[in-house]
Amino acid sequence: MSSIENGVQELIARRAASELKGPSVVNLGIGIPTLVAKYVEDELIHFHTENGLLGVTEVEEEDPNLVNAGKLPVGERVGASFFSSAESFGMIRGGHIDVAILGALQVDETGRIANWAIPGKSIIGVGGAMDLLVGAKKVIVTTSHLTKDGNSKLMKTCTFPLTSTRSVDMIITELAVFTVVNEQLILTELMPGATLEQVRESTEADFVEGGFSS
Amino acid sequence: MSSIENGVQELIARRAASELKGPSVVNLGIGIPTLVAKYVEDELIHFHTENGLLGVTEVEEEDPNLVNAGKLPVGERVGASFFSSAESFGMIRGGHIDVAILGALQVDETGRIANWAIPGKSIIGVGGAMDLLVGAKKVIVTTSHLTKDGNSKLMKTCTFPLTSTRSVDMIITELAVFTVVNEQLILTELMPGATLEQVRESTEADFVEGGFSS
Amino acid sequence: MVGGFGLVGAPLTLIEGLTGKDVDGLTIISNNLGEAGEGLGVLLRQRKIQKAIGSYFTSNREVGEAFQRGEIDLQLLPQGTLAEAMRAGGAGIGGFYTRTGVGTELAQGKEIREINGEPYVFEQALKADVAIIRAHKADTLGNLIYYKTARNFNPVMATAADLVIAEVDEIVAAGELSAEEIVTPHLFVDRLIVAKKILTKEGVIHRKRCARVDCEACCQ
Amino acid sequence: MVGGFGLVGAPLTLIEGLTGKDVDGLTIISNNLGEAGEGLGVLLRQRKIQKAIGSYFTSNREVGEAFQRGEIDLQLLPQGTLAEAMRAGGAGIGGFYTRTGVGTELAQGKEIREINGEPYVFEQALKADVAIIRAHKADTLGNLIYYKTARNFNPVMATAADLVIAEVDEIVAAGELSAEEIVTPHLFVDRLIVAKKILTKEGVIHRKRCARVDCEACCQ
Repeated sequence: MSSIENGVQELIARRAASELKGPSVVNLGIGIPTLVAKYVEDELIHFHTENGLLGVTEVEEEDPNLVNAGKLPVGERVGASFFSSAESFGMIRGGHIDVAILGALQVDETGRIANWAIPGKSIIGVGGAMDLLVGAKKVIVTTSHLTKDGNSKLMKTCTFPLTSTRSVDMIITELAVFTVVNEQLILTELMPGATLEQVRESTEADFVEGGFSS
Repeated sequence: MSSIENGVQELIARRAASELKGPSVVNLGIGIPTLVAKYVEDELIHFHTENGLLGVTEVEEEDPNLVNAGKLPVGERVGASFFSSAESFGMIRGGHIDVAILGALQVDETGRIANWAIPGKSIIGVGGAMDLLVGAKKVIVTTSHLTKDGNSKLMKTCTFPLTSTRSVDMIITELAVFTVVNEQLILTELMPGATLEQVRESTEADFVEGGFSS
Repeated sequence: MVGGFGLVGAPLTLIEGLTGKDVDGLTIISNNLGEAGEGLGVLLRQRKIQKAIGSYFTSNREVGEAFQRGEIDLQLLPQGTLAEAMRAGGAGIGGFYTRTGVGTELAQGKEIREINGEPYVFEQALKADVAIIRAHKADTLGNLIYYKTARNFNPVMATAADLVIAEVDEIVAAGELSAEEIVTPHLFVDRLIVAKKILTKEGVIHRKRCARVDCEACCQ
Repeated sequence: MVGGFGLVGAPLTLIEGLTGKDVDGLTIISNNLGEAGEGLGVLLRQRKIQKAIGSYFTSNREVGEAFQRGEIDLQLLPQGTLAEAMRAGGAGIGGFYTRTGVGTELAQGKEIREINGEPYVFEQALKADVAIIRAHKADTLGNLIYYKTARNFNPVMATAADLVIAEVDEIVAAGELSAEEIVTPHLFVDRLIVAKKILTKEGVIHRKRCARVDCEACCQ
């Protein structure tokens, strides 16, 4: 990964972190979402990972049997607890997770996302994404604004299979922050260095320009 | 309770105990079934109580928070474990209990029982009986042969509401032991002091006289 | 929802608090309604309970009497179905199929479905606005562990209500409960109080001090 | 059923045993099929697996390749639905309704039912003939406790198979595990072995001796 890509990811992760307020329980997906944790200092924010841990923290001493959902080594904070996958998804589906931060391959203009399958490739993995989308009280998507080919990930309609019929609540890219209200994307913020023109050019989806600050 | 009644109950409980072989997990109902435990010496027999304990044993020091399903104080044996009601009934419904020993108000001639409600009285309690009947691999009924009014509890048809459509496997009274095969009662044993005549007179249900010993 | 199997594992202090409150028309989801004049039995006498959902009201004879006088609605479920319905409610399951109760009066009017050749009855999930539960120890984050058979319905109720208030013997520092032994992770728990009314061999008693060595700090 | 989340909490010794056995046409229920050439990935290469039911086969790229060559059937479930289906199987629940997956390709052909105004999809319970699982310690009765996130699917699989074989780091005397901390009560467990193949920071290694002080007694 180039250091520019890296910088973009850290920028997005930092912005997502600032969205979190304690007390809350937050589940972080694989990729950019995982980076969010290091920008959070509020002790009232607890990280949940669906493979069975509430109280994820940065790894101190690597333990092959202490990992997050991305199978990366993590640590456990004071007051953490372990539980089975069945209990963990009971927490997710049952509405006990305040915020899920997820990656996406595509977002449509109603705020629905596709993040688990690509047509033409065998569909062989879904993981916990569908559960998080139906269960988490608030869903934040963190993603690069464009694909590697330079196409907008914020599209009129997803061409990849949807992960859920539920619209997410917020989309954070390196260019902008959108909130989703009544299945409509509202541009609420330009990211540092980004211009409105740039966002308009890079976004296929229709969006409303909210009263945003840049 | 008179000492005769008492003696009858102990007789039935002792006979039921002799039916148990380890390794097995046994759930004991309220009343006569509770008495069964004290006649069991096989350490490979573990008693389960649906309020959340595997490894019930006789009470040593009374603890108000260590009780069986009849809310009577019990003890916990070495290697016991505690769990919630949801987990406990998962064990029962899921087929993890080898034997349930239950009381009955009535048994019909196909071996189905009624033990939770009396017509004309408000139906306000069922407890775990229905779960045990669908879930336990083997169900043994222990009951006095006659009601207090001298009527047979082993009837052609139950007049009280059924607890389950499942036939039990064995019925033990102070007069006889019946096994239930293909929804038919088979008299397999006379209890000490009982005669075939007595059993015939005291049993309204049709039964087959098996090759029994007395 | 109110935890406990009879009085064992019932949040007696919180129930007492409720008896002193000006509330009525309550729907109570609990295995029993306490005993006559004890635990939820007090709320029953106060006629604050409009409806009760449980499995074994027989343990308080006054429930049947109130039911016959038309003072209370009762919904009876097999005990395993009651526990499972709460678990479903807490785990985001809308409903489930169980063989328990099929062919009995308790399945009347309910949907029957054949699965792998066996009949099952459909049961809906149960949720509550508030659960009051009893645990043994809490840490300051709200993680809970239980004591022996006082566990019963408490952990599952902790998952199935919008507001969960736990009454405990002792509140310890975060980290004092092992991460492997915590039964109810803190995300389920909203409020904690220390028990003042407890079940003993001699019956239900009030205690002025709680079980903590530094009791003064927590109980005035 | 085979426990584990990837290789974490997978019963590597038992899986290795299976790779040496003359079996084929296996249906494997497991979150993943290990990694390429590790864990269940070895069974895949041996073409012993006819069908796999899981949620995330992406962690082993050879699964997709085998699928495209038509060598293996795959049934994909959302991870929570997979876990819940096993729990249902173990708890005597025939099937359940979840909102997860509604409106997506994974709900195609499945029954949708409205409950309290929300659409839910029906999912059937999962059971297995055999479950091989990984735990941390067992006592001589077969009670189990787990280690950190190596717990994952293991406790729920322990409930959902006719024969349950657990691979553990250590077997201790009954009574050494606290009655309150046992996660899998012994009634679920049929056989125990001590792990010889374990996951370390350096990858999967064989160890000659197990973790017991009196290792000679248990490992030849």
